[in-house]
Amino acid sequence: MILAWLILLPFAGGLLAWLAASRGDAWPRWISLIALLAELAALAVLWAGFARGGSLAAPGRWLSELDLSWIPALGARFHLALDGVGLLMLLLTTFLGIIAVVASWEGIGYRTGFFHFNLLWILAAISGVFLAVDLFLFYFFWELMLMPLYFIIGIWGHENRVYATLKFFIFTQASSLVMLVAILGLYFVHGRASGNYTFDYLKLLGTPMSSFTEMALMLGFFIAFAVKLPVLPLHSWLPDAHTEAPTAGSVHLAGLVLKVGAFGMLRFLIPLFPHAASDFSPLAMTLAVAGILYGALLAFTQTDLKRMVAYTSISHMGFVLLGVFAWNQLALEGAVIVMIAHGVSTGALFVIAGDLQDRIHSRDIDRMGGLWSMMPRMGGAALLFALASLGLPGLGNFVGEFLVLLGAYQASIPLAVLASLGFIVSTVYALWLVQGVFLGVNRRKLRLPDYNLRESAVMAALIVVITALGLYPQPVLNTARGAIKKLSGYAAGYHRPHKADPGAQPGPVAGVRRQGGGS
Amino acid sequence: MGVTFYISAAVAVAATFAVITRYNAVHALLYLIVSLLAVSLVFFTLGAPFVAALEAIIYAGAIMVLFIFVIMILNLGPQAARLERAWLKPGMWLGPSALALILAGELAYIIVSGGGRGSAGEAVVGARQVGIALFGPYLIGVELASMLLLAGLVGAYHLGRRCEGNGGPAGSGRSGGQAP
Amino acid sequence: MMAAVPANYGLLLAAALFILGLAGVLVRRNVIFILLSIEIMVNASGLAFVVGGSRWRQPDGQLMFIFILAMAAVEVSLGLALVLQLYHHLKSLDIDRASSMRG
Amino acid sequence: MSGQDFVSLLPLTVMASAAVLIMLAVSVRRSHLFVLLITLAGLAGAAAMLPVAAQAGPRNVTSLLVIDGYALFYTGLILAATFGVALFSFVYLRRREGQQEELYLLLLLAALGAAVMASSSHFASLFLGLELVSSSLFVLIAYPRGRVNIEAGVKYLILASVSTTFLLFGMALVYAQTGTMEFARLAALSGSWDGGGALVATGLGLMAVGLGFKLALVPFHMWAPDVYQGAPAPVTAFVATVSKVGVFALALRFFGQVGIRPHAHLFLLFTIVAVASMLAGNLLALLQDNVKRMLAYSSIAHLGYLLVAFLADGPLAVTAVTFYLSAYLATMLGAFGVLAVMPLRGGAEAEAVHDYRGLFWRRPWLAAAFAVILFSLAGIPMTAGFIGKFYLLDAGTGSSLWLLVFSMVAGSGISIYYYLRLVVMMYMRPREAGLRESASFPLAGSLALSAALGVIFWLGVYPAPFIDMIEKTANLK
Repeated sequence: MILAWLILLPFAGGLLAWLAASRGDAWPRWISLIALLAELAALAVLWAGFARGGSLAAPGRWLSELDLSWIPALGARFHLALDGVGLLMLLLTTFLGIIAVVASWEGIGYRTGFFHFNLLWILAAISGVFLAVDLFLFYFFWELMLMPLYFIIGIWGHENRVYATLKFFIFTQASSLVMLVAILGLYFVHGRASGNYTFDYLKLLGTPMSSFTEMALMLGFFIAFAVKLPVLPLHSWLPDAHTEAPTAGSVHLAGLVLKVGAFGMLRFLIPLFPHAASDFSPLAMTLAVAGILYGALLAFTQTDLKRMVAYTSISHMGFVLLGVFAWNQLALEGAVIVMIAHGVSTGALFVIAGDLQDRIHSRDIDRMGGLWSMMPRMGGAALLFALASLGLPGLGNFVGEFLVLLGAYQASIPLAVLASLGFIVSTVYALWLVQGVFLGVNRRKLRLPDYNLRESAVMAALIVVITALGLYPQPVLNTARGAIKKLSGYAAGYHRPHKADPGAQPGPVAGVRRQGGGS
Repeated sequence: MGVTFYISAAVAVAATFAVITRYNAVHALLYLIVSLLAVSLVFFTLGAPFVAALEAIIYAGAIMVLFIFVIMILNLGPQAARLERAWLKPGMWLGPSALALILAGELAYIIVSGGGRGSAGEAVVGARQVGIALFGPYLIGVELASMLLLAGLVGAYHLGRRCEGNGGPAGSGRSGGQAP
Repeated sequence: MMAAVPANYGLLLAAALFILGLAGVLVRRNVIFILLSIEIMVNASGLAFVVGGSRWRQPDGQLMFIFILAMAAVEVSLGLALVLQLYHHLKSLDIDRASSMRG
Repeated sequence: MSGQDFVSLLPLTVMASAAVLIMLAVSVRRSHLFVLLITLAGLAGAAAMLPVAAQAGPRNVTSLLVIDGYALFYTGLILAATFGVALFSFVYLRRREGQQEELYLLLLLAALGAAVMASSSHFASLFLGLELVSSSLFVLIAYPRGRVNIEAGVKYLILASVSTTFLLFGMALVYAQTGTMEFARLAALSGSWDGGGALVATGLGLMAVGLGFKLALVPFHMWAPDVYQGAPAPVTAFVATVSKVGVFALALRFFGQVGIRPHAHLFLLFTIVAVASMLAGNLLALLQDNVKRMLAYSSIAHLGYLLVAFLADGPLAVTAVTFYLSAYLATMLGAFGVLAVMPLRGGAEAEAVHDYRGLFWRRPWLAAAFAVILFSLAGIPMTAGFIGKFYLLDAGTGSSLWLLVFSMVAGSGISIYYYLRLVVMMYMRPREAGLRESASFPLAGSLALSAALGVIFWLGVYPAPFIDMIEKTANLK
């Protein structure tokens, strides 16, 4: 039942915040903060309990599970389950939720009740996505996530928000409808074969189907996840949405919504369709590498601070895609770490961008410069997260990306080499960011206040997490390990030997094949 | 005596054709009455004397009188016919009549080729049988028809009331602000 | 005056009248003529029912005709009442002028 | 007719009696509130008779009507929706002059007609039920008798009458060829239309055209936008919900019994109509600046979605259609309810999209309600529309109707744009002083609106009991 509470808590908190808004603007803020702190505390207790009980390392079993009847006529159940990766994602979700609430403590001038309602409902829906193991329930939360996010960007966003929200919504909606058809296809394929019509993930695993069907269904899921991630040709909503969103919206988008796509691939796409995913992996990994380089290059050319950070997101999420489709222990662990580290570091950069915008009412890098002297605390934080973003050893991103590269190297050497080029480009844009904003000459003679206590506390929390992740990632790896082993187990057919098909397949496949049953 | 059928059928078609081509509303109406009487005769030859009588009395009699009434109220005299002539340029007939001809051809083909081989009018189904059926198995139908007539009554009363003031009652404000 | 004719011929007559009425609806712009044409179509449908009833020697076809008659009475009275109102507003019976809404 | 038959007919009898009672009451003294109360009592009384009628068991009452669980379920839907329409009408008419009482009488008669359609098992009752709805609507659409209303009424009269003649002629052809007008006997003859199959199929096709007109499916939809725009908002709600639910219930029963699958060309016809309705409805809705017209096109598209399950085989289809219709009913009713209780704009309804600009800041609850309704139309989770859409896709994929399924996916992808545009409009900062606020939020309107929202959320979050009820009562077997 604790799992249902993890979702209900933010739901109820959101409703309460909205209702309490009539009593004053402070009420919704405190209610959200308390609800999320309670959620974090519950998660921490759970985590400690699992760690002590040793259940984190044991593969093949959920840490906790809840299975209630919901819509029997459709074969849908209210089935939640938690594994190590899900636990990590929930921790990240709640942590970033708290950051978002505190960071926008003063930035939201109107309709604070409705704002916090939306903020908490996004968190609730995302928690639902991380917990659901019934495909119908998963889709339910998946769609539910969009509506409040849409409101956050649409109401409290910047100048061009209407365009951005529509683009965002139509991209994600259209793609998830395709996923819905794929879910239904899987439901019927399984139902026809077994006579048991169900959306239950565990029962749907290993459904026998023709390779064409499997590929078609896999692509249906892939499109939806790829839009969220985002994968290269489907990314164009992201810079717009990020740029127009208020700080909390950007933090949620970068830190959480993008993770949902990656998580979906980990939990559903590859375990459900291992053979098709394996056949598809060369293309997916190529797209991943293209995304890494493209995102980094475009980040370098941006003058809008938020837009720039948005493009770095595309680059980082390319590593995640690479890791997921390489599908071996190292790469998967790396992907999980990148997901967390990217959430924290990009979230931090968006908070900084938001703080800057609050102060100088612009996101244009060309109009900044020389801010360090006035705002050493903000400058220091920005430098640290820029370094994290470029992959400086000792900070979280490095660990993850390095593991992904190691894993990808086993799968395909050329792609791993190309992906590591991303490191170089990211160094350029990260330094460009720091140089352009904080160093150089303060041409406009801006006089700005440095971080106050609240803002410093936000940064401090973020810095602690990213450093801890970089210096001592072992607890995280331990938490994820059991779940990753289990996932590898589900996808037993992933590294099957391919039928001889010379010429049609490029190099990377050879890598995948050679790697054999390595996990 | 099949001849009666064919003659009345020919009259009905000719009169109906006249209805849709006349410019003067009163002329058209008179042709329609001829057509209805011819159909009434067809009913009679088909062994349905009761509805033949109804057709003549209610359709050609009562309902058509309503039309005459309205035509008189609106005073659709010769100048209305001139207007009608101006509207109905020969070119306007082209499209609709081509469509109608195609449809007619199809229907005729299907009826002649695929239709049943039974024949009509071999026995008289008289008023007595109709009455027994009407107040037996179709009793609910009669009740529903009465509800239908009630709706017509109330509706015609509501629509027919004189408009208070100028330009109609409640809706008058709308028509001004409404039109874009 | 009984006349055993093939049922098909009765249906053909009904179809001919129906199509003539349809052509009238399509061509005419004056609402009165449109209503007249609709009456032709209604009557043709009634004829088809009577032919069917006659073919099967059942009263059902005639009963349907009676119901159609009731419906025609209602439709004509409401239709004409609406026409009067329309004339009151437009000072015209041209259906094409009744287009203050964007289509 | 036996005593049990009369018990079965009780819901219909109560509705008809309420109509007659109103006529008597009006002849004594005109009182808007009193007539509303009679109407509501009549509808509630009829609803209370549903379980009584259900206990008499499924039975044929003469050959014209069949009172089974399916018919009673749909009658219940019709009663509930009419209840809401009556409440909205009260709010709507109270702010306007003129005689108001006849509207309720005609509403009751139209609801009776829709209920008869849902229970009909014979061409005669089909036809009479349909005419009862249409005839009442001729007047209801033109009710305030303004220029736009009258134009809409005349247009509806002409097109509805023509479509009725198509239906009639089709029925006559079927009857002439088969010698029966009862659905069950037609279905039994289905295999043995010797030689005359083409004629029967033509008849069925003509009937489909007639019913397609009433459902406003493409290409028989041209009346819908004008009528939706021209009719007063509560009546539009009635046109969009009750009359369509009645016709669809009838079509589902009739074509379900006779069978569409055996007639390849009928199946093709329906498929084309469905795809055209989904795509054209949604694309044309994109172009509208008038909320009522937009909703008209959107309801065309929704009827197209319904055809997906209508054409699907199996027991899932009836449940899916019934569920979706219930969800659609609550949602559309709510949508036009919002229009009916919206503040007036210079005496006219607020129906232009820009009238909704900034509504969120002036009337947060009304705007939030409208947003939820639009989300339900778009099929966002936690609303009835989500589960409904899922159900339809479920039925469609289950029968491998891929063309229809993907048209539906494409259509609902498009539809999100225009629903969201309206939501965006509502939370933009108001540019002008805005519409004249009404002094108080009308109680009747907020009651009906909250009920509609309650249903939308209930069906969206925990639909299991409702689906259970549908499967227990509204199955056609």
